[in-house]
Amino acid sequence: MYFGLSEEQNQFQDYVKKFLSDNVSVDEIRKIANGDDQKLHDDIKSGLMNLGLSSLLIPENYGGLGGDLLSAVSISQGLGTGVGPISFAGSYVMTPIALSLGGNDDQKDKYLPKIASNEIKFGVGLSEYVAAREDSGIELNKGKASGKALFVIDGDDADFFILSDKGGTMFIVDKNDKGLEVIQLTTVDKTRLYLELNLKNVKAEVLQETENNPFIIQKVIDAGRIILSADSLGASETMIEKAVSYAKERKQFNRVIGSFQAVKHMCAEMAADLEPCYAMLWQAAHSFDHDPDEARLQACQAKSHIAEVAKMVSKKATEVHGGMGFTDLLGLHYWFKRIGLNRQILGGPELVREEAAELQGFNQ
Amino acid sequence: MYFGLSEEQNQFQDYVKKFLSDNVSVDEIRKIANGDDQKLHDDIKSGLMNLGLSSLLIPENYGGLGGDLLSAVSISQGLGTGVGPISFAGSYVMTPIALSLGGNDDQKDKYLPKIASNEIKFGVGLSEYVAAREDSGIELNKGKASGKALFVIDGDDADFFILSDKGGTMFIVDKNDKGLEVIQLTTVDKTRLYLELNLKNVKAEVLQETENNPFIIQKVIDAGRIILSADSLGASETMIEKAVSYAKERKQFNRVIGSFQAVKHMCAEMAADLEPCYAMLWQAAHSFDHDPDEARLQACQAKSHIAEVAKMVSKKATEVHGGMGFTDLLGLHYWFKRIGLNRQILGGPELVREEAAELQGFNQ
Amino acid sequence: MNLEYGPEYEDFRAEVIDFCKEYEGISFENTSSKNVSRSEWQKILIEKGFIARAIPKEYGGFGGETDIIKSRIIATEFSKAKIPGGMGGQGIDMLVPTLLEWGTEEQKQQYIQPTLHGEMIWCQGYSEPNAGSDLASLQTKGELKDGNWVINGQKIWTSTAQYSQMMFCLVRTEPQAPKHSGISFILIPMDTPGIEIRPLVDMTLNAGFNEVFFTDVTVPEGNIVGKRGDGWSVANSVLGHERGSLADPNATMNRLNTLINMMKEETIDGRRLIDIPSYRDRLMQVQGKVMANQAHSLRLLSSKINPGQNVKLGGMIQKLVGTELRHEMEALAIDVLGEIGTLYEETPRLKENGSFQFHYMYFLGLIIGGGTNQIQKNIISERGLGMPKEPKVQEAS
Amino acid sequence: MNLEYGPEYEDFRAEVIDFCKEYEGISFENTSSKNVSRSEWQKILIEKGFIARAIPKEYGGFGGETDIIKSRIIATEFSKAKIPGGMGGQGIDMLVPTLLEWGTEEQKQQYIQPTLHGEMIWCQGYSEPNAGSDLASLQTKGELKDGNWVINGQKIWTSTAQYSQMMFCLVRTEPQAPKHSGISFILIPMDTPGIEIRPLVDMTLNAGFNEVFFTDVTVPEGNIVGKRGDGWSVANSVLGHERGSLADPNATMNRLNTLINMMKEETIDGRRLIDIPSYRDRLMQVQGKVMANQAHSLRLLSSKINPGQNVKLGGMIQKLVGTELRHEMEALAIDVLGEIGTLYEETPRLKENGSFQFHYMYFLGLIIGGGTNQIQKNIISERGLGMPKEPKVQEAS
Repeated sequence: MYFGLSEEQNQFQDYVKKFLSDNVSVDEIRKIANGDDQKLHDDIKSGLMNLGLSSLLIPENYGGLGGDLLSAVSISQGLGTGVGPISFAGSYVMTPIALSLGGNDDQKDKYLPKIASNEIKFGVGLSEYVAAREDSGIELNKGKASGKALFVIDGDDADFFILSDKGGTMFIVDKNDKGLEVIQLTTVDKTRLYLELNLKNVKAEVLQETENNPFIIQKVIDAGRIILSADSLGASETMIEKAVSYAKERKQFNRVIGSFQAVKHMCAEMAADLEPCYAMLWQAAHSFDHDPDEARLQACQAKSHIAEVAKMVSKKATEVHGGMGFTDLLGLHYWFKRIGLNRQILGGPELVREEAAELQGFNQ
Repeated sequence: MYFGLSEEQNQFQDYVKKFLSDNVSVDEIRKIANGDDQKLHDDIKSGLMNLGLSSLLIPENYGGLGGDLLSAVSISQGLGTGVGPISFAGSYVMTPIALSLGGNDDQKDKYLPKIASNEIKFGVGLSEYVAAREDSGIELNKGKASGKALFVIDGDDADFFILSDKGGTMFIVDKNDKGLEVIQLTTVDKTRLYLELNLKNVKAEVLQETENNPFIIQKVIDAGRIILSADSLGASETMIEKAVSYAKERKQFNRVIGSFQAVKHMCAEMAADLEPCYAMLWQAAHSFDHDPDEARLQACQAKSHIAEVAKMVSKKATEVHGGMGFTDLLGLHYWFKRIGLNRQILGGPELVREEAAELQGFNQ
Repeated sequence: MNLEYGPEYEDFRAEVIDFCKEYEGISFENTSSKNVSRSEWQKILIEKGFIARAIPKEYGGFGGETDIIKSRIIATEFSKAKIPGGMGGQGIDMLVPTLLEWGTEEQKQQYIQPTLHGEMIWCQGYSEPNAGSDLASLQTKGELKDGNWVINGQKIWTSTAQYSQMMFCLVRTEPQAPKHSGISFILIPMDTPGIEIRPLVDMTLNAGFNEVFFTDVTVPEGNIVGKRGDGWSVANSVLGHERGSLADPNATMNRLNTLINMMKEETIDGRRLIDIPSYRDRLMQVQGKVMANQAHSLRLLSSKINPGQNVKLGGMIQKLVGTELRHEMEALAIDVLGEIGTLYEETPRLKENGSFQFHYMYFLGLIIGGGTNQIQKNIISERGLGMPKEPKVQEAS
Repeated sequence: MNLEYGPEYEDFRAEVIDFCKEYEGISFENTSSKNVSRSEWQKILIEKGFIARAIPKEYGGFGGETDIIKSRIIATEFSKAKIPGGMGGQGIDMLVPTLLEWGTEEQKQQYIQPTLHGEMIWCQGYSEPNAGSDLASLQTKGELKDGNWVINGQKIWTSTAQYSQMMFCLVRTEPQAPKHSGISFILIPMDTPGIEIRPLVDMTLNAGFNEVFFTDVTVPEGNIVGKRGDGWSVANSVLGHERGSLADPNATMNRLNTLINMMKEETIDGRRLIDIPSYRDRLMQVQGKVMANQAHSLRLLSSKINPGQNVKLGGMIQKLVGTELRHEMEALAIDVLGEIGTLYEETPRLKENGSFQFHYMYFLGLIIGGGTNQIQKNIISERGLGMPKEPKVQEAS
């Protein structure tokens, strides 16, 4: 019996952390966030891709590593610690799972190897299936898709997008389809790009297994929620570390502020609330891989609970930094904002809690 | 412009506080709670009644003081500070308001003067109108009432009860009616008595103005909620005072514990959250007296918000007392439990918040 | 309890309403036909006694008495009629009262009137990178040489430094003295050579603050307010005048209404946000807190005009409670908007100009700034509840 | 990640299941046909190695090795089959491991076996009215006179004092030494003259604790465990063995299920409580925390059996998080029951025997007891996060 990340998973995570700490300091993050240095961003992306992120969840017979979701969680935690400015949850987790479970053999042959080899890239827009806001939502009609996908994740450099209609039928559209308008959104989190898509009779390549089978889209969403939670967990871990080390250095009133009980207790509260989140998250991923009956509830609860804890951490860690936490000088806000984004994507806490209740038959 | 209790109201409150601090120490509370000394309890009751509690809200032309709800709030705050073991919200606030607004002239003549002079006493059971639990609820049929009233307040020594049917028609029943079974309940709060009533064809004297006019029962409930909130506010005030003074005396690690930042901040948080509750409560009472359009929302919000703050105070103040707070030795738990009771009576926070939302047309 | 101001104030209100009618549509924009300069407008308001009410006539004020109810009536009616109020800023709100208390006659003559008229803008030089919560440990150094103060060091969190003609600044002039008694309060023209201003970007991505660096900045000896080493007392009298506006209850109520309207308009799967019970319950919780704070501000107002009504503790909690409440409220707005709540700056689909995200962060800044809420809790427990101070420690271990 | 225990443990599980079948229906009640005494049952369990597993045979134990997974399997299967487990209590859980580490051969011989067999019950004498969080400041005095310890003073929070044959007690024997090194660990028969036990009623109205007063209580010199002045170290090794059971995650999960079932049965205006969205959302929040803690306890178990898996910080937070969570959960149960949630003791309409109110208060006691959660936060920040200790203060001002 062993409950935790495997040695291999820890190692993989360490590679990611090391790459980020060696190559992506706050200065680099700031340049990327400001859009000041596209080359830098491209270099970082390819450096991270060289670690094998794109092939991790692609089955071995399609040229991938055939990893499981827990492995992806270990990577996502690592990316979160350094607010890695790269696509992951959508392009390299939700997409391979969607294609593996929902695609036919032709589709798998066509896309999976090229994702693994990083020749093509997917963005993912399933927000409307979770909770359609404003005028969003897509209708499929005779192989053509029309409507709006409001919040597409991992859309930078995407060649294709995976979207869904209201019933959960997922399909692929080509970025170059002339009926497709791609609108760039700006959020508080500039480490990752988010898009709106406007579709007018765009050719939709349906993932056949997903027709009349919402189980698959839910599985894809479960995976996305778990991976986003891992990202917030990693970001929270870093925020606590930064707060603790700042508190050990910064002096006021002839004392390091970390010797004040108020500061110590804020740090203790952060640590106490975050610590059980690791196990919660790993268990959710493990269930996703091995115990599907439990997975969806665990994914919802991990998404909600970790979002709440991470929000608290992002606030308290900033407070511990005092005025410095509020400035751009230390760049702490990149973690704060990343946590803020992950919280809302694929369902904020109230929405996923209600889904958790529904799963258990609690609301009639 | 003057926002606050008047000099007269403060004085009245001080009389109550002084009576309680002079006559009702924790030892007396304990005896009363344990039911060990009926005479003591009777003496305290009559001492408090001598201050004029029973006549406060009775109109002057019926032999009362013609006071307003804000005056009653000032008394209730005072009773809360010393967990005064006496009926108030039901017998001397809700009842006179119910009779004044809902009774016909005969009924007012019959009951109001005798309440003022303390010859008769009413218990009040409107819980079913707010939220009927289990098999409770009363049906009126040709002047006869049948059913159950689950949680009647101020029922000790009551000669009559004011109850209501599901539509909000209020009526009086006589304690001696042979169809009426009176069942004593035991709650955590032993400073006041709560009853269940079981009615089988009991003669019901309807308060005529309340038929087809739920405005009146709502007004009575508003008043009850405001008065119960005042009681919790007073109890919270005392819990903070006790915590602060305990923290100034108790030493651990060669320091008074009140010099530890963790303890200081707990006290500061209690004070910061409680302080605005005074104004909120007084404003709700003032609106009840002078600005009926605002009163119901303010009563709901005061009930909910003060309940939440008082709950937090009851926990933190106990924690500041350490192990002593958990024992019966200091009797701190009488305040803790009184706050616990007031929270639930006439609607817990979630229920009254939902009512507040309804009032504003927020839930369709 | 009496929420009426009384007939004499209702007369005053009528006067204010007339004034508002007279100046309806007034604007500082060049394009407006009712254009007026900021400075002219200040003069008009002073003449009516609507601002600078208690400042003596000889220094450019109205020469009357402070009247907090009149101020409130003015604020209310101006707001209703959309008439611009008087200027604020650190010169008018903080420096002027300080000079009245501590300044020499010459300083009063020289600075107050142009400041009141909006012709002289001030910034404040207090905090330093290593003197935040512990402000009295500030290290910017002032040496008296040949009848001039020569100042070296660095200030931070200086808002409006770029637009200011003058700074009032805390400088350590007596390095041998205990830390609170070694500080002087010195007035520095911002065009003095040796001053460098660097904008300080914050998490909202605005540069609302600056760092200001001093290299041999030289100002006349007479620019000191109060005596050498009195600076801490001088500055604290200023703090006393600082606006309690960090989390103005009326602004909070307006934001709540914005939030409520948004929740009635926006939808999930066609359902209004306000119809989603878990969101609605959070909204009601926030509303309860807002109502409590609204009422509390009336109680505080009352305590200011009714001698003997003591709400000392109630005044101390305002910053703590108000800033946390606003932060919570903006967070709720973001949450109910979901992904759309994360949008910021120039972008399609943005709601309310991104102000929910802006204020969510900005109020976190206010929770930290102006004495972090941890410091506020120290103050409440020590000064409000009479609890003992943290034992002093000589040197960090 | 591997949640299987492996085949050898599944064999052990089968063995346990067989045992459970054999003893199905066993009971300590005289009325039962399968009656067995507590002490006999202890012996049976020891013989199978189900308890006292790592305690040497010569002291009455099984003489094997600790196996935390086997313990877990036993607990799980016993619980399923409703077979009573071994006895707990401060003798078995705390004193026995201490004696094994610190006791003389004679002490081990004398005390361990009867304790294991349930024939000798122990209570703990640590806390004093003026030594709570600051336990090391305890003042109960022990003087060596004529080969005996003469003990005077008072202990508090002593559970089971009335039923115990023995107490292990911390006593100040070296008043001149620094506070941590002046304490000795002494074993006291509870029938010694001069001991008075007063039940201590707590807010739940139970008397689960006692005060114990010592007046010239005299016990032989040899009743000390460890050396004079070693008591603090001896006691701390005991604390290390204390059960992490203050807020057992399985118990927490069971309570959650009780709460959920109650919310499905009880109604407001005919509507199930669980169908009221604001209650349901709170329930889901609590469920999320429970699930996190369940998973966390598996991670901790894993760290105990997999050398090199370091979950140090994770172990420190258990008490803080677990007690607050239980308190919160019981509070939710009370809230959803409304007025009915306030019922307590013998009364009509009582739900679940009043256990929601009982635990709401009891877990507030546990938040305070055993090192208040404020002390826990000190420990987490200092030992877990490496933050500096509170600077020491000589004397309170």
